[in-house]
Amino acid sequence: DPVKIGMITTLSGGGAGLGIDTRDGFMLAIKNAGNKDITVVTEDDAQKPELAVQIADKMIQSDKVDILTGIVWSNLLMAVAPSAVAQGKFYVSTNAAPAQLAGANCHKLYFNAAYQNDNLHEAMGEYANKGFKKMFILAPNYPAGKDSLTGFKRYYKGELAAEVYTQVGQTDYAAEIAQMRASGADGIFVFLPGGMGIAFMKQFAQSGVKIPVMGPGFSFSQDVLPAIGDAALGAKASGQWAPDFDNEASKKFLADFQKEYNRLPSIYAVQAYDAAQLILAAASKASVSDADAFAAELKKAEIQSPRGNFKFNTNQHPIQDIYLTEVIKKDGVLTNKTVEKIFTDHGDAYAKDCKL
Amino acid sequence: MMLLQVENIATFYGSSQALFGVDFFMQEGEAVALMGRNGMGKSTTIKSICNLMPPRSGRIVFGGKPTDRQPPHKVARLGIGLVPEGRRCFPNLTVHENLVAAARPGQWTLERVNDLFPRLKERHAQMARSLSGGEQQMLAIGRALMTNPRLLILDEATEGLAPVIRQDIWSAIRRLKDEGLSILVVDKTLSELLPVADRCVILENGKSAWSGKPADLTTELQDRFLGV
Amino acid sequence: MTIALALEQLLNGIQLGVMLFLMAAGLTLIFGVMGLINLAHGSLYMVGAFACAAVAAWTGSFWIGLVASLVAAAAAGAIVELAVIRRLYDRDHLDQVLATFALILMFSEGTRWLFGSFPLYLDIPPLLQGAVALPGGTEYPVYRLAIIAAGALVAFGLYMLISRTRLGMRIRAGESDREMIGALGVDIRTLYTVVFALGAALAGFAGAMVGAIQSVQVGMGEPVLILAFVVIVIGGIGSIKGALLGALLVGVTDTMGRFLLPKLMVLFVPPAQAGAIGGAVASMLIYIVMAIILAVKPRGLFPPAHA
Amino acid sequence: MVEPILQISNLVKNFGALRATDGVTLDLRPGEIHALIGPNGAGKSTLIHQICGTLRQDSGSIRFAGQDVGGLSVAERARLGLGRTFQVSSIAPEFSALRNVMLAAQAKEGSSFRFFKPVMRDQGLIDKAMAMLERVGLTERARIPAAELSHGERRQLEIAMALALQSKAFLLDEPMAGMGPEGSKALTGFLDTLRQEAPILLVEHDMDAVFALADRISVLVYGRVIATGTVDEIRRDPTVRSAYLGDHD
Amino acid sequence: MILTRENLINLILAVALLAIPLIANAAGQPFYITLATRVAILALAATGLNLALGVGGLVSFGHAAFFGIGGYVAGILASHSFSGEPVLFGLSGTNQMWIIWLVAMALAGLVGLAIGAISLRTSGVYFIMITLAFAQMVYYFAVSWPAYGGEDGLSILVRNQFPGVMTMVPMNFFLICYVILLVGIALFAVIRASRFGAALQAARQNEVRVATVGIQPYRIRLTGFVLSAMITGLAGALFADLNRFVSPSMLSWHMSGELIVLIILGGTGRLFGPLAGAALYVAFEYALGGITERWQFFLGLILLLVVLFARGGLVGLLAGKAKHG
Ligand SMILES: Nc1ncnc2c1ncn2[C@@H]1O[C@H](COP(=O)(O)OP(=O)(O)OP(=O)(O)O)[C@@H](O)[C@H]1O
Ligand SMILES: Nc1ncnc2c1ncn2[C@@H]1O[C@H](COP(=O)(O)OP(=O)(O)OP(=O)(O)O)[C@@H](O)[C@H]1O
Ligand SMILES: [Mg+2]
Ligand SMILES: [Mg+2]
Repeated sequence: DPVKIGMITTLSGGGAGLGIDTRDGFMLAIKNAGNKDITVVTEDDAQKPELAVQIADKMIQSDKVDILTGIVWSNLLMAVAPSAVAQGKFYVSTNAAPAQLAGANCHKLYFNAAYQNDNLHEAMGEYANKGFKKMFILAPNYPAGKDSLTGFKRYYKGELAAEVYTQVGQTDYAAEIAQMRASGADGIFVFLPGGMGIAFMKQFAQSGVKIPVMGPGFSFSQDVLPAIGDAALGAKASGQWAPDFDNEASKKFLADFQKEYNRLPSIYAVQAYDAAQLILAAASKASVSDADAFAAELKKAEIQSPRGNFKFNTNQHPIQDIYLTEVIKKDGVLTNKTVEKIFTDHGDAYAKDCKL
Repeated sequence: MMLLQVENIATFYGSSQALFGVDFFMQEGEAVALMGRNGMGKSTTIKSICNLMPPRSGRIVFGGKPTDRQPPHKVARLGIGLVPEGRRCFPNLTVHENLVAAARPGQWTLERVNDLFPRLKERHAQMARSLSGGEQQMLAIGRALMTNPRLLILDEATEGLAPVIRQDIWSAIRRLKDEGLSILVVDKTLSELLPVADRCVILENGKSAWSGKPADLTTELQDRFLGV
Repeated sequence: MTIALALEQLLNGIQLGVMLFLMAAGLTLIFGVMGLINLAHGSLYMVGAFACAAVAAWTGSFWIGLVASLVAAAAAGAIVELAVIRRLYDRDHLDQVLATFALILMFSEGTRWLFGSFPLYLDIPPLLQGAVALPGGTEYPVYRLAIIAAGALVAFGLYMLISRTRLGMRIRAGESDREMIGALGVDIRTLYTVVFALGAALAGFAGAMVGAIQSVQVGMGEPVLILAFVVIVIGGIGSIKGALLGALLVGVTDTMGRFLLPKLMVLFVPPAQAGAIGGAVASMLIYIVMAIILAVKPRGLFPPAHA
Repeated sequence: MVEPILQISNLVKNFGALRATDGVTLDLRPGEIHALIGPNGAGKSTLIHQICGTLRQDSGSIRFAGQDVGGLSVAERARLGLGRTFQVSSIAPEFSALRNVMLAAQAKEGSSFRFFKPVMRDQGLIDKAMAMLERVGLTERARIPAAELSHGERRQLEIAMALALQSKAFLLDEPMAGMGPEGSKALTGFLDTLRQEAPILLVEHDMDAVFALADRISVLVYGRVIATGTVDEIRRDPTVRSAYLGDHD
Repeated sequence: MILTRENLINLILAVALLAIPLIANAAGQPFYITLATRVAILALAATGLNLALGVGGLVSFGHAAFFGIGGYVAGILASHSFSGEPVLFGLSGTNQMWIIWLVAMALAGLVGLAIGAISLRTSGVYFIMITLAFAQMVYYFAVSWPAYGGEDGLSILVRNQFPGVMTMVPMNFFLICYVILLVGIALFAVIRASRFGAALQAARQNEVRVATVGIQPYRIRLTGFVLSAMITGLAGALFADLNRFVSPSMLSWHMSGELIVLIILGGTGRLFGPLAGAALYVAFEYALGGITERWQFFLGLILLLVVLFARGGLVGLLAGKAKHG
């Protein structure tokens, strides 16, 4: 049966890199499948919630899509997803995964193919237990930032040197770096997405402070690594995937992506690739017009993910393995190397509140 | 030698016409009084000469060169120094800076202007905005002289000036004229204006209505065109 | 909290202030002197950073990149002035807001068109790498000291240009009465193109200098733009001195607020929330300071004599 | 002696080192035109600014209509009945001449906080304003935007606005400036009748007008009143002749 | 009313805004109803700003604050009504639109009073920037205040209710917004033509003159600013109900900028300028977004061409110079 997918993602402005990787990863899977029944319409949300809402309305009302996907940012997702699922449309998230939609407010038609926002931070908390006695943790002062530090603290058992919240969009971190220097911490965990992370890492490298830095995977993902440069070398991060994964699906994905787009994919591309695979898998078994059947097929999640093990939890968020990665330089290119597995079959803390 | 020819110009403010055919000339070294009642187009004529308000038809030739299609600063550089209605000193500059900003090389220098108007020297560091009206008028004249013009145009030369100062200004104008500077002047006080002028041009309703020697400007004509 | 840390933070505040000043300098020049609200100033900052990053990557030299940033931003500024801004001097601020708002959209999207969507790499030149020991024992990045020096130079140069040279006088004269300065034979149009290009070059310079320790990406100019506006308004529009002191005030307030407020909040709220609430207040702090200053001194701290 | 309507005592205003008004004492009595003359920069406009409140005096007092107004705002003084014109015309340029005068008439009536009735349907207000325009001879130009009026016409408009305020006293800063001989003559005649309505403090450099109109003249030099007297007294005063009049007449 | 060219254009605009969703409804294209609703709401917000900016010359770069406050009032009251927890001092939330509107206007007006009281001491560019600063304060407050979603925003699960109307039906909600817009525009017209309006306009043209006829410009402006904030606040509440979502992005300086853009695009100070501007802007955004990924570039280009070559905005272009009586 035909399936119409509406992809709303960020294709212009400062955050466009993430959206473009999302779109490209998604389309790669669609193209590989060669399924004529699947159509995708894509539009740019310019990282503005109001615009995302408008596009969602249009896709639902005019284009009559069955499934929405592609949003990168939590705040845009919160603007679109609850009302979309309330109107009987599926939403399959390729990245944003706010806690609000993972617990009591989970929904039969809402799936998240990426993770739950807290996962990667939890993994770093777990990792920090080995060998770090006093951590300095830092995140921007907004919900995702607070979730991040909460996630970290959920697993980290050591002492906290300080817990600092910075301004959203802050570009200068001298004041925080001075505090790090003075804090006596033996490790630093930062959650600073996008440009904030780039600025922080560059400034940290110049500061002469020599404390190991760690963070969630996307702080050192392929979209930002080239911009940070050598300042990122040695940084530890947690992730569900890295380009050196040694499984067939990952190798194929990597090769296909590089062939198609002539660059290294980031984790956003992988997540979107999997989201597309999930939809394709479900569509081959059930008709999207039968929401219950389609949801059931989606939930079975029979795909070959580059990430390896992948299945859905009761709250329709992933259960997956999470690894420790390290930034290295290989053939002159900065990339992530897998070091060890931190969690096996990790779910999230909110699933127990979900009544699905 | 012919210095300025204004040939049948028509000038508009947007869609409303202010000049309907102004026509006169000036010889080098002449002092011409431009006269007329309120709102007859004196200031507009002056703005047209400086190309601040370019005429829509007709022609203006200064020093043998037509001024149409020239930006105002090019026209000014042909040798026109303007003392505008309302003075328009640069309020945010000091007296000194007002003069220096306008300066172009020539016989008029800061010293000579200061000699002409000692009051300006006293106030050289004061912001022009806080000058009294008379001081501003002196500054506006001094500033125009600093550009070393061939033609000095004064719109309302002595408006708002005390009688003593007015005499100073008129004697300064007379001195400038004696040095050979051409002068086009508008003023309300006929008793002071006419003795300085070589010739008068009278505007009525945006048209040249009369021109001739001051001596020929009879009381009857004065009554008719100027309402004296 | 040690004295050394407090001093280091003070230095950080000053340094942030100087960084803001680099950005604000060009803005206050254009804004104060030409009476033009240029929202696209942040875009010129971005142009500078991208030009520097691209050329530095190509030639391998930050310094050539820095020169390129000046050239590119000045050229962009001159083009913008000739094509757009020139028609706006006689209009009210509103039209300027709209036109330069439109320019932001075009610059951002145009830059992405040229350079792609991912942040660019730009690193500090080897000469200015690393940190030096300060008296008191802490280390401080050399590059940040270099920024302070650059800011001081720019401040001095601009001040001299505007207040002491005939060019400066004519520019200021044109600000109050463009028609009149033209009637005195000064080619104010060309003059303004030059000033705009100069302001743009300053923005480009700031973009390149600051870009080396931040993220060179589309949209990077916007947060700084707002801060730069805050700076020049606090300082008094059109005043170079005001911009410098305003920038230092904003820099120090912001840094100290971020540093001290969370500690202060511990006295009032549970420690778990102190960080977040302190951070929240800190992010509003400079705006609060600005509102207080303008409420007391509506024309900023150092209104230029003419405003 | 009648009680003065405006009484200024010992007014001082400094601009930095410059003392622009230096202990000025002056009054304005009902029915009179009191002319204030003096060289350029003597402090006449500064004095007017202080009386109407756009500048605050450094010391001294201003009593108007039996009340100390030294601490009131410009608008409050205007509502008490201080009407003024400016040395450089000050009008609302986009409004027509009529609407400019209507603004003054509306202010006189009190409330500007009426949000519903359209002013241009307010025939009472329009009639009042037209009457004022007629008195200054601007009837023909009533619907022209003020920006398009010539210099002289704007001066007339300013006077019409002051009239519409039905002020108890007028402060006129060089109303003749920019008027042609004809306009000056007309205005002189007009002010002559106006003094019956309210006394006038007249700053003017047009000596013909001053001598024709003034009941009393005060001469301000360097911020000080150096002489006060009738037209004849002032004309004959040798210091006034040298400081101000020159060889006028 | 005389049928001048401008009045004719206004009439056409008003009818077109009503006709488009009616046709779309008949043609089974409900999305265009949503789009028209968006136009109506943005036009209302801009009409509010137009009172301060177009009539009073108060270029507020912070009206997003009022827009967002209106939005948050709708969101917060609705969420409390849903959860049953009291908002403050035992007052409960509500999902009744008209109560929400009143509260939104009252709160926006109060905040407008506070912001205006301080900002109006300044003028010109300082005013532009201080209003921006206040809006930024509100913005950062909303971003970092956790109770109502912070940066993630706040969803309104079910659109609020209006007695006797099924608000979930797009056409009904459009009609509500359309009527409010017309009332807002009418109010704008009445105020502009009133004595107060005359004083406000005069204060824009010549502040000293207004003071010397005995009117306090500060009070006039403050009143104008508060009225303006209230109208924009009301629009914010409607906007939240349209999207069934509020977030700090309603409070961002981009939003303030967009409101200004709408006004200039349509024609500053013009009665129907905001509507013309909003219609044009939304149409551009929608049409260009469908054509190219680089749509922001072309949107910028079009805006630029409008400022440079269509002085007086769309209405000015079609109707000629404004008359001021
Ligand atoms: N900016 C303007 N816009 C429209 N019309 C104007 C403008 N300035 C002047 N006018 C009109 O042009 C005509 C001529 O005005 P102009 O100022 O040249 O007269 P004038 O002879 O200088 O008068 P005055 O002696 O009062 O200065 C007048 O009718 C006036 O109303
Ligand atoms: N704001 C100010 N700052 C400094 N000096 C000022 C200021 N305002 C006025 N002055 C000075 O005060 C003196 C008096 O000025 P004022 O304008 O009162 O003179 P006036 O008597 O009205 O002269 P005129 O007849 O020329 O208009 C002048 O020397 C002037 O330069
Ligand atoms: Mg004139
Ligand atoms: Mg005076």
